[in-house]
Amino acid sequence: MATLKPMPQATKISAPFWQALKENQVKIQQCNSCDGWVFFPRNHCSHCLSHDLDWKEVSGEGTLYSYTLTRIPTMPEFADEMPQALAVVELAQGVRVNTTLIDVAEEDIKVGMPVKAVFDKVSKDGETLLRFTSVSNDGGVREFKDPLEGLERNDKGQVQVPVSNLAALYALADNEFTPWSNSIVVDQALINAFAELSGDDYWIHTDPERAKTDSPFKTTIAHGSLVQVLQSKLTIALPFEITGFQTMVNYGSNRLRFPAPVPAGSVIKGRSKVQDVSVSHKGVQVTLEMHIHVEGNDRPSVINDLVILYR
Amino acid sequence: MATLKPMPQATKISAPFWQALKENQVKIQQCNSCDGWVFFPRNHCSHCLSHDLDWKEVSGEGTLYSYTLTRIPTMPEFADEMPQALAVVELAQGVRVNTTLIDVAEEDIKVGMPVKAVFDKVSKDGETLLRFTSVSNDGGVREFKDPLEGLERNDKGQVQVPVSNLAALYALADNEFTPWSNSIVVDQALINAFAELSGDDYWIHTDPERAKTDSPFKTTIAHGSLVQVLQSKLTIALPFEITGFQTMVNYGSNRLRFPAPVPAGSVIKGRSKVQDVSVSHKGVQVTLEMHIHVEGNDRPSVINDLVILYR
Amino acid sequence: MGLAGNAAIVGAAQYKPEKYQTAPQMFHLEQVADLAHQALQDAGLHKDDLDGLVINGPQFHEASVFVPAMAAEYLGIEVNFAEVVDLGGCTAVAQIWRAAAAIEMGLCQAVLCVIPARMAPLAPNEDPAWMAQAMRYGGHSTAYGAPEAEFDLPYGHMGQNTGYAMIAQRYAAQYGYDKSAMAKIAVDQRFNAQYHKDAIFRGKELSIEDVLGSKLVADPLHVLEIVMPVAGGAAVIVASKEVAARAKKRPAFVTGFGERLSFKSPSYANDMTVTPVAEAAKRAFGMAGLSPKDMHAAQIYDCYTITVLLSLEDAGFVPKGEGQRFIKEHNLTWKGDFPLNTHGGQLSFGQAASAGGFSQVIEAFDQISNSAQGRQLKGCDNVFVSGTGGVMSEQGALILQGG
Amino acid sequence: MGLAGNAAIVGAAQYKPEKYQTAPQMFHLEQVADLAHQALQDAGLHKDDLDGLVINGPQFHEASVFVPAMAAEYLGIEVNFAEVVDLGGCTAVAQIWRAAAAIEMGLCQAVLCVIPARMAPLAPNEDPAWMAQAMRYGGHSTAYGAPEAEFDLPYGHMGQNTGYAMIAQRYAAQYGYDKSAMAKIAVDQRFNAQYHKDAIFRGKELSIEDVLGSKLVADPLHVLEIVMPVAGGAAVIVASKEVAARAKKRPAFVTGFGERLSFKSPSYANDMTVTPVAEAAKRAFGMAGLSPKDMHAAQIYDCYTITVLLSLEDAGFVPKGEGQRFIKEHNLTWKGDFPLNTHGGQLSFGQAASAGGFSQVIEAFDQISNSAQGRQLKGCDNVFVSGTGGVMSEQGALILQGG
Repeated sequence: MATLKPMPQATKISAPFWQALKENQVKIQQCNSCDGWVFFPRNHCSHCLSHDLDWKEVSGEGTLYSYTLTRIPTMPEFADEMPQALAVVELAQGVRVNTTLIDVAEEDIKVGMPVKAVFDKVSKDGETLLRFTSVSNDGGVREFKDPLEGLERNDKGQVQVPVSNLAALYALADNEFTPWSNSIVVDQALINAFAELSGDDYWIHTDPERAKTDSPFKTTIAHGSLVQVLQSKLTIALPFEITGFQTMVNYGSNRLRFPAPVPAGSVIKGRSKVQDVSVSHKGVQVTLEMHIHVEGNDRPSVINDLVILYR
Repeated sequence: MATLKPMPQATKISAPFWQALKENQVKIQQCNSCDGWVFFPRNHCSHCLSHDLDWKEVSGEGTLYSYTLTRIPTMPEFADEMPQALAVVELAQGVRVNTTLIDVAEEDIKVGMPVKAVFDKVSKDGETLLRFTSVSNDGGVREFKDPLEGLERNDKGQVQVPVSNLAALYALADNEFTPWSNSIVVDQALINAFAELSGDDYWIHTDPERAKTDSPFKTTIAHGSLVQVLQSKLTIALPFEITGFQTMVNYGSNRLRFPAPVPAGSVIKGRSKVQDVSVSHKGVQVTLEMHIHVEGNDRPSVINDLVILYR
Repeated sequence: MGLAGNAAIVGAAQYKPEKYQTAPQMFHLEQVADLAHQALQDAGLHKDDLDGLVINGPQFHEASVFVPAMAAEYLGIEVNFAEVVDLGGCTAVAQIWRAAAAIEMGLCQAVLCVIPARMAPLAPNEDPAWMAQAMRYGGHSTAYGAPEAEFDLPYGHMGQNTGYAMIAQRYAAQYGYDKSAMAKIAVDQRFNAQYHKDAIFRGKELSIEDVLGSKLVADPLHVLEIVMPVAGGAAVIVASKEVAARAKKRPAFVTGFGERLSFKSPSYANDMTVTPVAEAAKRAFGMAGLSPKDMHAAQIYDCYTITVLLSLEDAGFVPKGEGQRFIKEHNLTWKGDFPLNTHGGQLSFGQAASAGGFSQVIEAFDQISNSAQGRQLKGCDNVFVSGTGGVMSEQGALILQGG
Repeated sequence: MGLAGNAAIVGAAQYKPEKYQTAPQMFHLEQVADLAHQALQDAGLHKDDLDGLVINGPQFHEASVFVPAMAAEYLGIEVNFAEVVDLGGCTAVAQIWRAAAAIEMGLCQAVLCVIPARMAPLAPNEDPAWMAQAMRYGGHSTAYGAPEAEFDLPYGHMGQNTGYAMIAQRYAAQYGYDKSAMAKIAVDQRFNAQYHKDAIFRGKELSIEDVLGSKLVADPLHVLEIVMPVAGGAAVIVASKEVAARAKKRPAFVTGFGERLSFKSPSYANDMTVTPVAEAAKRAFGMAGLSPKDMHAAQIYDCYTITVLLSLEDAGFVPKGEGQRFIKEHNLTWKGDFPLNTHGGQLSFGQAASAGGFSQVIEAFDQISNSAQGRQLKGCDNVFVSGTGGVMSEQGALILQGG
């Protein structure tokens, strides 16, 4: 899932920390040589440089060492959390952690207050950030809230995403393909019609006899651009509809590829996914990655990254 | 023109040097405060830091301070000059210049030999590098040798560029469009045929009555992808043909844009240019930038960067 | 131990702070040569006197590696000391003591310290977007494996503002927080800026109400307590006693210095409210054989008002926790009883990236050499200068004395 | 003037040189901590003894700016001297004397000098192509306005090979050129490498015919006269006399040093055949009160055979123009009468980027501290070490003495 916000990239060294958070545990390293606690994760002890470290589960309790409330977002992507209570928490083991304090009213935030860990699920995949809250609050887990949840649906069942809801827009770019579309047949008659219309009557498309002997495919194949334009006949059930824009412009394609041939008579079907959502002064740009396959072929015959600009 | 080799990018400071070379002159800076000569160009004297510098034409004569013959190219792109005689020349004014020595036999190159400037025209636009040769040689100018010159032509008059001739391939990327193609009419019948074939029968393309009132264009317009595929009917006289490859693959498009509408009944025409040539382990990739315009409209209706891979 | 006081600042040059949008664009090499020229003229020295070079390493436009070699070649000088410094806002102070040390060790007789901080022109085909992209994370590294990329950015911790704000909050919890005292730092400095012809906020006076009424950025810091980044750049010539004797101006001898780097993120400090300048200043005063009360002016690095408060305390000008009272009880302007940042500080003079730290160094030199024009202090012989990089991560101190 | 000889190398660590393809990939921070750990163990010291840090500035993987702060925080140390060096192959030598100077000035008692030079792991979505792209111009800057981009690259001048080749050609024209003498440098060093367990060319002996029969790269340099880049990295601990007294090994005191930077491209040198090490070595010997004939070994930076020839002459081991004769008349191996690069030199030990210069420093320490195992010299008290960056652009010299 694309998110608005910078996400941690675990390394070989830090992976146990992030994995533990996924499992709703706080694990930090302790040195077997000097008993010192180590944070952030390292391959050596930050007290004595020993390499003999073990991961230990800790309670996740600590105190608020300091904090600030951001009145201007540190990045535009954090606008939805405003004001963020950026915090430094000192765990009971003495190490400090940069984090955010959540679910505490501004007037209740006090340096020195006891706090406890909240495992904040920030993606559908369970990626977890370590946040903190007051010990008087409930619960140690904040479940992932799909930004698409609670949005209205139209009569086709598509979730209605206002172009102003950046978090929801980013959530669309989830790398999951739609279900397959309907199937259509690309027969020689269709190929011939396209050859006539476009003017591309190269024998490899139009001469079945010659193709039998001369073509590496041993049969005629459809023009790549024919298969490309047939996407209009493939009904792809996008799970969302973007709303609230002034204009929608089909910007074209960022990438158009024809990785596999479509022999005459093939049955094709398609699916797509949201590849990217980006916001600029031009508006909101959504890139749909459209794949058209010959049925039974894992390799797509058309890859078309369609760019649509909303403003 | 794209070239194989890194080219100098003149700055505000150095521009007079490069401009002088174009005019077959060597100009270097002299300080009015201390009379010192300055090279490479600066905004201050390299002897006394004075800003009072003037550009002076000098003879371009000097001596060979040192040199080496490269037996392995310093970059693959210099393979055609092998062995390069990389040289340092000390001009009569005492400043030294990194350069190449040309047209001197290996055994005749001697540290200390007198040399003189050669203005080497390295592009059609007159971009000039300052090389040196023995004073016993003729001529101070080496004219630009078009890498395409001397190559054979086919019966259509297209220059035959072997895929192995990198310099010639790079020379194709010259940012000049071909002449316009033939013109064709995009009438409602063609639009309707495409609508049926592709399945995209949106009213903006197919319903002239409704378009009159509801469309911002006040008439129906062709599908962008229709205009795109009509490129097959536009005969574009590319001035070259690439030869000597095993396979040619139409890779697809790197960028497909529809910047302007094509109202029904428009006459369209096209042209193209070589946008880029690049070489990788995959082969030689040529990107053709295809533009299709409605006659009379400066803004293209289709921009299609077609990628063709030769190997 | 330390310096004997045989090296001095003898000349300086500094571009007038300007907004990036309107400032001239110059290559960094070009700025280095131009600033060197101006600083040498200020000193009355010649390029050939130079035999040492200290330059900023990172963020040099024309090269990311071999920066000293490229710059020395461009200047046409050969040097016995080729130094880069990578200490953010502490770089200027760090450059000066390194130059003085090289001189006292006998390596050099005159060292150019320089930081270009105007933007370089873009190449004809260069996309300015890369710059915006590079600045997106406020200077935080986004490299794979960088602890700040992995453990700070995902939570919104980035840039400098929030780090300084958290230090201020911790201070407030331990010692109390007097908003108007903090605002007074900015106000008194703004007063000073009215007397410096190059200050970016010259002509714009300021009141405590203005500061406290300005936008809150991150509690408790208001926008008028935070420096404005500007285009600029500066050079300083440090020379031996012998060379100083033939320089035009009264030299400012470097008689003490200290440097301390304690962390990158203040979150990992032993105590967030005890800043590295404590160790740096202690060493500097000890080396010079002087104490804070011997100072005739303090030029204290002021990226934020909180930086000034903590530096005053930790450098020993006032006991811990009493800084705010001290600020209210004293007139901090050049006319007052505790002249602080007499050029306006970076808050009112402008912060030209890491060259901003030179504004404090050069103001100290201006005061000592009697070049401070309308804001000249009387009998200004001893000046304390501090530098601060990162989020009080690395700090330096200088004691400069008229000779 | 200069050093009093009160600081010493007390410990060191160095990764075995390995080909990039097969070497472990580690973050640079991780390497810094690992190398520091090993070097401290070698010295018998503890991390908390460290109060100074000297690190390579450019080409640090996890950050391009605030490198010392990031590294110190990672190590968990606070320092009074936070230094970066940007002198290419001269960086190791330059780090050592800076550390020694900081110690003698009383800033520090133990300084970590470190250069990580293994590759960092790529992020899961990172394209390794950027690295190839970045290396395309052989380290030459391609920035708009960089003189080398504008006046060198278009002609094919790039990287190091051709610059060194042109220096050799000029030398040949002035003093004559004896190919077999030059090859003998590589051959004698290869002999030494057979006795170092970590040398990359251990087990591969070499003859003069092999060298002269190897591929000519740029006249007159053959491929076997040119170093092979490898993955590696090194750390050295420099400490005060007091700390050295409790270290495990015999310390190598830094009694002399010099540094000289003369140009970026040797084309702009006053005289291409008189290299900056001349000034650097003169200062180093003068400071130590010794002369070349007092040295028991010479560890001379050897990116190319020509570098060794010129350094021998310019550092004063042999008069100008007589180096080739000297080489033929002497056995340069550790068994010979003029022990040179007793670890094999970088030519046969391997060049781990700018950490390669540490191989010479560490070999000097190994010989002085009696840790050179099978290649141990007898009574090795005084060692000369040189460092060379760029195309002989910047050079440094150290005199190390057993205490």
